[in-house]
Parts: sequence; C-alpha cells; structure tokens
Amino acid sequence: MTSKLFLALLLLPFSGLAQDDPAGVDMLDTAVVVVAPPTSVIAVDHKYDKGERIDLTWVPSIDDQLVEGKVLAYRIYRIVNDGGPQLVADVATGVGPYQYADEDLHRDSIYSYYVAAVSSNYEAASTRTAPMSPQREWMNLDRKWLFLIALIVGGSVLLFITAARRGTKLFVRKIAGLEAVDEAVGRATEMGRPILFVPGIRDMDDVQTLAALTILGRVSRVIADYDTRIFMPTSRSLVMTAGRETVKAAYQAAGRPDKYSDDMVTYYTDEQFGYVAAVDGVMVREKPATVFLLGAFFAESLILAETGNYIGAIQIGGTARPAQLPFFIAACDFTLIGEELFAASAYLSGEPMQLGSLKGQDVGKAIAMIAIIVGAVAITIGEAWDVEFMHDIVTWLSGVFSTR
Amino acid sequence: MEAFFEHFRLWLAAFLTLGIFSFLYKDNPWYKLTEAIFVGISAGYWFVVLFWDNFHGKFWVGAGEYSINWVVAKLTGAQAPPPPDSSIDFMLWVGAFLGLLMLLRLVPKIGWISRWPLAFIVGSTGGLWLINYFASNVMVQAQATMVPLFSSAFGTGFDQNADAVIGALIIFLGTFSGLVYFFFSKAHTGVFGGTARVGVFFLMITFGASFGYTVMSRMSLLIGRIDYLLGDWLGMIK
Amino acid sequence: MFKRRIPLFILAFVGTLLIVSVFIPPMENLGEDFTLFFDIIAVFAFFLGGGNLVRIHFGKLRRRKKDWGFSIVTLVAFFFMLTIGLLKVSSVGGVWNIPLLGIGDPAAIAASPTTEGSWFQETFNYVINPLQSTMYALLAFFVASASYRAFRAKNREATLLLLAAFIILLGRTPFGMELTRWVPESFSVLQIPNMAIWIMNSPNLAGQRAILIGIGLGVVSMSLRLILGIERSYLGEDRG
Amino acid sequence: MTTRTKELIAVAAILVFALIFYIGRVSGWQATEFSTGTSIVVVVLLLASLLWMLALTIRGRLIGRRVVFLYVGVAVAMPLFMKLSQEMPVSLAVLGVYDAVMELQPGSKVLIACDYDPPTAPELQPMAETFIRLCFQRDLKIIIMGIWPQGPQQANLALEKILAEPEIAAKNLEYGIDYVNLGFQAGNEFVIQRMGGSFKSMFRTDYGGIPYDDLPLVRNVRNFSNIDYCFNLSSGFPGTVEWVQIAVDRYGVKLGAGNTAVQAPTVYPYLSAGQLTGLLGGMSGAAEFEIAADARGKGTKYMLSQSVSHIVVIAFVIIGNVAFIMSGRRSALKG
Repeated sequence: MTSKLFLALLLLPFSGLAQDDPAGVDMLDTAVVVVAPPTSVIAVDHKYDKGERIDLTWVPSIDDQLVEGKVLAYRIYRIVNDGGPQLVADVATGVGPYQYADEDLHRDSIYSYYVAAVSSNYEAASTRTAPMSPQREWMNLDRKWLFLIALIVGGSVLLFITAARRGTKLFVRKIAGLEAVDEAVGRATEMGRPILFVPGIRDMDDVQTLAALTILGRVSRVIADYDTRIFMPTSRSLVMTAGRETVKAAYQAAGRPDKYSDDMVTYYTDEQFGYVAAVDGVMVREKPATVFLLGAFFAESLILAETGNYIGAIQIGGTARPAQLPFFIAACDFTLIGEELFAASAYLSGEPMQLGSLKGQDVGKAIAMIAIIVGAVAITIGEAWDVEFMHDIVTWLSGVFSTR
Repeated sequence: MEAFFEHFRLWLAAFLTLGIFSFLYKDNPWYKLTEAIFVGISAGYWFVVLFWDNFHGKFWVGAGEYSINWVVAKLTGAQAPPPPDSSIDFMLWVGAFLGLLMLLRLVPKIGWISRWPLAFIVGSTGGLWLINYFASNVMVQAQATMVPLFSSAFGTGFDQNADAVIGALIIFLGTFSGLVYFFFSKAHTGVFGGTARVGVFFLMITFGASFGYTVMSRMSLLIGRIDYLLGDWLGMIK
Repeated sequence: MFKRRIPLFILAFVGTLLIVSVFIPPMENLGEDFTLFFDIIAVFAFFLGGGNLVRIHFGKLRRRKKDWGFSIVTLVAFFFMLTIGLLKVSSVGGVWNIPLLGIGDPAAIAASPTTEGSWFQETFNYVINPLQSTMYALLAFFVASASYRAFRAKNREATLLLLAAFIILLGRTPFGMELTRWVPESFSVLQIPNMAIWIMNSPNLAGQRAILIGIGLGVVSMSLRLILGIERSYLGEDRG
Repeated sequence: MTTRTKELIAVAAILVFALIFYIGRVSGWQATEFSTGTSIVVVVLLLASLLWMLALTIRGRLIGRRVVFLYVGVAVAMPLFMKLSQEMPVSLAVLGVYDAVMELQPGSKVLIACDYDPPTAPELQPMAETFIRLCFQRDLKIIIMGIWPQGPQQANLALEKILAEPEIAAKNLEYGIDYVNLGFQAGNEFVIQRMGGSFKSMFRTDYGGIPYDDLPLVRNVRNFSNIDYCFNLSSGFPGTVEWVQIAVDRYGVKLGAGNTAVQAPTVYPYLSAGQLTGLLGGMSGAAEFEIAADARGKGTKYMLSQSVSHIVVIAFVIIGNVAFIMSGRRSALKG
C-alpha cells in the first residue's frame, strides 16, 4: 500500500504534465528546470460555512523563495474519495499569501490535496494532506458581534415602540422637508392642479422604494382629505400594484373610497430613460403643482427635478444615494437626505409607536459615535505613546465591528 | 434592399434623436411621437427579456418543464422522466405560485389574496437588507473611522505630519458632527445645534464634491449624440 | 381574518427568517433563493403592468381622448416588440427564421432573443439605443441650466457646497492645473488638483460616512416597522 | 406670423438642411474642417456671448433656459469642426498601457474585458478601438468578454470598425483564431473569480453560440495563467476595482484599464501601487492613447469638445454667482 502510494506520488508530476495542456509552458527550452516542491501543505475546514469549503495553505518552494521567476505557478490537485487527482487551479506566484480556498465541496465526500510547484517544464508535487471532509456549522460565530449589536439596536427600536404604546411622551425634532408636505398638498388644492408622486426607478426589492411607498401612504391620506388629484407613474409593475393598494387604502381611511381610481397609479416601462421621457411628458402636460421625487434615483434625478422646476412645481425630493442628492438640493425646494427618507413616514404619521422607532435609531447612532470616539482616542494614544493596553482596546473594538 | 435599410437606420436614429432634443424647446407632437415609440418599444423589450431570462431561464428550465413533464407522464401512464438532477430546484415553484396569486388581482372578488405575495416581497426585502445595510453601512463605516489622529506613521517632517493630522481630524469631526445632525431625539439648539450645524457644513461639502464629480462626465454623452447627428448622419464632420 | 392576519404572518415570518439566515451557515443562501422568487414574481406582475399600459391606451383610443393618435403608436410598438421577441424572429441574409412557428431553422429556438441579427436586437440597437443615449444626453443641458440658475452662494451652506463643487470641477480640467501651477512645491496642497483630491479624501469622506451610517440605521428601523406590521399602508388596510 | 408658423418653418428648414447635407454626403462631399482663422473667430464669438450673458445677468435679467440650451449645444458642437493642432504630452499612466502592449510578443493572448454600455461609449469606445487596432497591428490575439450585458456588443461595434480598416483587413484575420468574443456572463465579480479557476466554466459558448472547445484560440486557455495581458474598460461597478481585487491580487494578472473620467479617480490608487500597469482616464486619456499609438481618432476629436463643455459649466456657475453677488450688493445699498 505504502509503496504503491509512493510510486503514484513519484509518477504524479509527470502524469500531470502529460494530461495537462502545455499552453503556458515553453517547450522549446530543452533543459529541465528542476524545482523543489512546496512544503507544509495544510488543509483545514473553512469555519462557519455549511460544509462546502476547505482552505489550503503551504510554504512556497525553496526555489521560489530564492530565485524570482523560477517557479511559475502552484498547481492545486484534489483527490476525492480515493479517486484520481484532479487539477483544481493554478495559483500565481509572487502575489499575496500562499493559499487557496477549494469551494463547492460535499460534506459526505472525503478530500485530500497536494500542491505542485511548476517551473517552465517541470512539476514538483508536495506530499498529500490527510483525508478530510468539510464540516457544517450551525452558528456563524464570526458574526456574533454583528448579531449582538444588531440586537441592541433592533431591541432599542422595539423598546421605544413599546414605551410609546404605554403612553410615554417622546420628543422628535422637526424635519423641514416633512413639515412642508401639508403645505405642498394644500397648494395643489388651491391651484386646482394635481400632485405627482415619482417613487424612483427601482423595484420592490430596493429598500428606498419601500420607503417611498410608506411615505406615499401618509401623503395620499392628506391628499384624500384635501380632495386633490394624485398621479403616480411607476416604472415597475410590482410598484404599481403596491402603490394602488396604498393609495386605495388612504382613500378608504379618509372615507372617500368612491374618489379612488386605478388610473391614479399607472405603469409605463421598466426602461430607465423611457420612463423618464414619459414622466417628463406628464409633467409638462399635466402641470402638477407639487412633485414628490422619493426613492431610488440615478442619472435621471436632475432631468426630472429640472423639468419639475421649469413647470414651477413645489418639489420635495429624497433619496439614499449620495451621488444624486446634490441635484435634488439644487432643483428641489425640500430634500430628504438619506436617513430622513426612511424616517419620513414614521414622522409624518405622528403616531407615538412610529416615533418610538426613530428613537431606537438614535441609540444606534449613539453606539456608532461612542465607538468612533473610543476607537480613535485609543488608537491615537496607543500609536503616540505605544501603550499596549490601548492597542488591545483597538484590536478588540475593530474585531467587534468587523463583519467579514 | 440592404442599402435602403442602411439609409433607413441612419434616418430613424436621427429622427428619434432630434425628437427627444426637441423637448428642450417645448413639448411638441414630435416629442410625443418619440415618447410613444420609446414607451411602447421599451416596455415590450423588458417584458421579453424578463420572460426569457427570468421565467424561461430560471423557472421553466429550473423546475417548471421537468415538473410538468413528470405530471403529464403520470397522467398518461407514459414513462416518467429520469429523477431530477442538481439543476432542478422545486423551490422555484414557490415563486411561480406567489406570482400566480399576484394575478388574482384581476378577479375582483378574491383580489385581496394578491396581498400575500406583496407581504412576502416586502418581508423578504426588509429582512434581507436589514442586516446587510447594518453590517456594511453602520459597522464597516464605524470601524473605518477608528483611525489614529496622529501617528509616527504619518511621516517625520512637520508639514507632512500636519497634513495627515488635519485630514484625520477632519474625517473624525465630520463623521461625528454629521451623525449629530441626523439625531432625531434632540432639537438643534445650543452646543448640540452648533455641532449639528457643523455636520450640515460637512454634508454640504460632500454634496458639492459629488456634484463636481458627476457633472463633468455628463457632458461627454452629449458629444456622442452631436457627433452622431453631424458626423454619422450628415457627414459634416469626420 | 384571512384578509388581515395571513399577510401579517407572512410578513413577520419571511422577514425574521431572512434576518436569522445571516447567522446560520446552512441557511446563508436563503437570500439568493428569495431573490430568485422575486424575479419570477416580477414576470407575473408584468401582466398587471403591461395590461395596465394596454388598457389605458385602448381607453384613450376608444374615447378619442386628446392625443389618442399617440396611443396607437404606443400599442403598435408594444405588440410589435412582444411579437418579435417572444417568437424570436430573425432574418439573416434574407432568410427568415421564426422557429416557434416552424419557419426557418428550428435550431434557432435555443438562441437568446438578444443574439446579433435577431429583429429584437436590431430594434434595440437602432431604436432603443439612440433614444436612451439621447435622453441621457439631455442631462448635459440640464446640468448647464442648473449650474447657471441653482448653484448660488445664497447662504453659508450653499457657499460651502458651491466652493467644494467648484474646486472639484476645476481640479478635473487641465485649466485648473494651469491656474495654480505657479504655487511653489512646498505649498503644493494649495494647487487646485491637490485641493480637489484632499476634499474628496477628507471632508467628503466624512460626510459620506455620516450619511451611510444614518441610512443603515434608517433601514434597520424601517424594516423592523415593516416586518412587525406597524407600517402596513401598502397592504391596503389602514387602522384609521 | 404666428409662433406656430414660425415653428413649422424652423422644422422645415432643419429638414431641408439635413436633406441637402445627407444627399451631399452620399454623393461624396468632404467633411468640413475649420481653418485656424475660423476656429479663432468661433472661439472668440463663444467667449463674447458668455460675456454678454454675464452682463445681462448682472443687470438682473436671467437668461432664458432655451438660450442656455442653445448655447451649450453650439459650444459643444463647434469644436468638433476644429482641428486639434496643439501637441498633447502623453502622461505616464497612459504610456503604461501602451508600453505593456508593445512589450508583448506577437501571438500573445490579450483579454479585453468590456464593462460599459452605450451611455458611456463616447468616452470608452475610442479607447476600445485604439486598443484593438494596436493589438492587431502587433499581431496579438484578442479575447473579448464582458460582465456588463452590453459590453460585448460595444466590443463588436469596435471590432467591426477596425477590421474594415485597410491596414487590418489586409491581415485577413479570422474569427476563432485571431480574435474571439466570449460574450456576456451574469454574476458580477464572481465571474472574475470563477474565471481564475476556469474560463470555460463561465463561457460555455462564445457570443454567437459556438462551444468553447471549438474555438482554436481559447481551446487551450484554461484560466488567467494563459493570458499575457488584460485590459479592462469600465464605467462603474463591477469594473476595474473588482478586476484589480480579484484578477490582479489573487491571480497575478497584468492589468491595464480605461475608465470614464468619473471612475478614474477611484482607480488611481491602484495605479500608484502598481496593481495597474497603466490607466486611460476619460476623454483626455483616450486622446493621449491615440497620440501614443499614432492613430488620432474620436478621442482626440472629442477632447476639445469636452474641454469646452467643462469650461461652459464652470463659466455658468461663475456667471450665476457673480451676478448674484453684484445684484445682492446693489439691493443692499438701496435698502
């Protein structure tokens, strides 16, 4: 048995050469460039996965360490359940650490590996690793801190919501863009012109679209009360469906279900600029008094906002995409910046429970701020005076905040 | 015939291009025509792409075809297809089932069932992004801000050091005061209000930078279109 | 009962499942699976969206509403695209291929509708592409008019925004480079391109971070409100 | 005359103008090019109208948006008629790409990753064309792919154009042997990662549906180790950043890149760290590359227009603000 294995090992480098294409190998060079094999090849199970991955590390061939360019690459071979060796990958030399992650494995198979150093016309194989199977873990302990901190933030959101439900008074500061909603709707009523609500160009799998819909719920309630017309063009069928439900519910809640019509929310096209062309057309033809641009916007932000500006509408813009915010700031009357977009519906609702959730958000901000201060101060002291203890704090903190 | 198509294509693209540009002057029938073509063609385009990529490519190939063949074989007593291999995923039926429920909207009496897939979508979007956003926006950014305010690694000369120290300090102060601005629990008055105002300053610089950063690249698009009109179409420029 | 409770249950169940899946390795692909479901649902939903498009334009046509002529164009364009795309119509070198109707080469049925030479792809190249690019190019005009009209140093905040924008704008043109070439090397920070880099790397970065952290927390809180069913206006019911 | 009539006359005029030039073009009219004198006059006129706008704005009369639009259109179009005579120095970043290509032995395999779409084509297409031409001139083999859906289509447009040039056409290059377009593969950066193991696993067929193993050029290309140089044209995510992080850092690929002006600054750090051999940034990068490769084309031509368009934006910001400050002062004095 052992001798067989030995023989196989001896022959392997050559069999590898024979069966693999020599595309990257210069065959004109007749002198064989013999290199030493890599050593200490270690295969370990990848931690905290579902049992699909084994990580390999090795110490490079001595020739690679001494002469640059002698070893061209390392070839990774895999043996599954005592089958023949399969070439898995070539790993380039001279870049990064010597390691390879073998993925898409099965928990019920047994794997063993060896790594070969490849010169221009020679392959030197290492010894094989001990046979092993990848393991499955049920908890990702790498993410324990993420879990804990998310739990604290999520928990405080819940806590404040419950507190609010019990009747604790909660203070939330004024948000200028949202104070303007009533006024903007009122203006449209006075002028007898419609209100245009643009929910961005992404589908329901974008949180910004969800934020836009939650705001739509509040806005359309005000609109139903004032008995103004709302028009909402969408670029996704699902958003149209959800938008209809939202507006309809608002009209029902206002006691005017008869005033609602499906024509208020329509679909145009999924195509970004096709949608923009259509919305621009709607703007100049219907001349809405108020335009809401809330959700996920890309290059079209300025096209829409400038056209809205041109027709003289009051515009309230908001998105979580920092690159588009300056265009809204330039061309809209009020802009919801990032977090304010997500907070808007809670704020507009005025319900204590919803406001409570905003308080919970602040707890998260406080945690982030404290972590930033402690981290920065500790690392500064640590660097400046080389205090071991401070270094430890920093290492720990950045471990806590690492999400991998 | 081919020559005719060559001319036709050039004129068609030019006609559409000018139609869109005419909107800059004002809304007009030419623009309305272009818009109508754009909406109709692109809506059709996306449905076809969705149909072949998502419905056919993902559902039909992944589960639908096999299952239906299997049922048909069982019903007709023919030989059943071979057992499914790893490319078949019956879970995809969940998506198709929810999609069908969505279509129940068309039946007014039981239209309310379409709220189930809607709830499913909202629940999964919310659940999926909650941790994702929290990890990559909150945790990673907070971690990245834990940098030394001054350090020997910055360099030995005073001026290099000063640059780096100021830079680090600005990042630290900017992030901190920016967060203060977003605080909802406290009115923007006193020291707190002052810090929030500093935060607004930083946000404004950020927006200014984004503006300057994006604006320039927007101009090159126009060059491409004008080159099409004057070059490819009219041959006035090389 | 069914109308109210089941959606809320689905919402809470699915949401919680996906949150937890991040921490449980055997469940970590759940998010991808759900994205697949979403893609499939979106196709079905298109029948509602596309149906709506057709219904509206037919309505305009029937009632001879203003601009009903353009509705005909939209409808024709829409059905034309559906037909050639779903049937995979192509004509290469004068030979017609409509594999789904048994015309021409039956092997063409396997080809993607977007292969070169298919009518579908041709329409994309010669109709959608110029339209898309031109619509995008309109931005150049709007950028100019916004620069002229809107970016003014009205107050301290606007002034900062303007200054930062201006330095970055200048810093990315050769013009800006020439403008401050005279500044000696030892004050190279004051050269406009270097100032632009500094703004990008320091204050801009700080602002971006604050915005990102805020967004992250906003999403957490909003998602929780949604999953817990506190926020459910889109489900078509309002607690009034 | 009503506005309506005037508008109709204008449309008719445009149509007649277009017809004349189109027929002229078909019957072999030469393209117009301004002489140096005309170019100077045009530039002076453009500058003068900016000053006129400044004067008007200071007097408190906002320029109408149609005038602004018209001005932008003209200002961007005019330079396209001018000849760029000024010599441009070729920067080191651009030379890095050029030199890397020149160092390759004939027959070397070059991977071109096209990760952009039509909207950014004015900037990136000239780069693609010059790069492909240079490769063919040097007898290099080209393998095209994209992780943006429309990238390989853009590459085909460039290929079509270059292959029609007499110099290249004379080489009688053959598809599958001298160049290959593997097409688009969905999966963003994971495509690059998988390609590190095997190209074939990601591209079972090429763009036109030919099986991978039936293409002589790539039959023996297993993964990045068989590629001599890689060039990435990128206008966003996924793009050059991902190519550097995966192909360069993990698989040791030699990579050069062409980026839009917006994207370029985020990539500069990789250039200075040596992870990129060179970088073409925006229109000026494209122009410099054309100069280096001695093939002045669209990049050089667009360059002037782009500079003018940038100056126009800056000028409008200045005009708006100068007027605002001056009129503000005046009203303050009055008040």
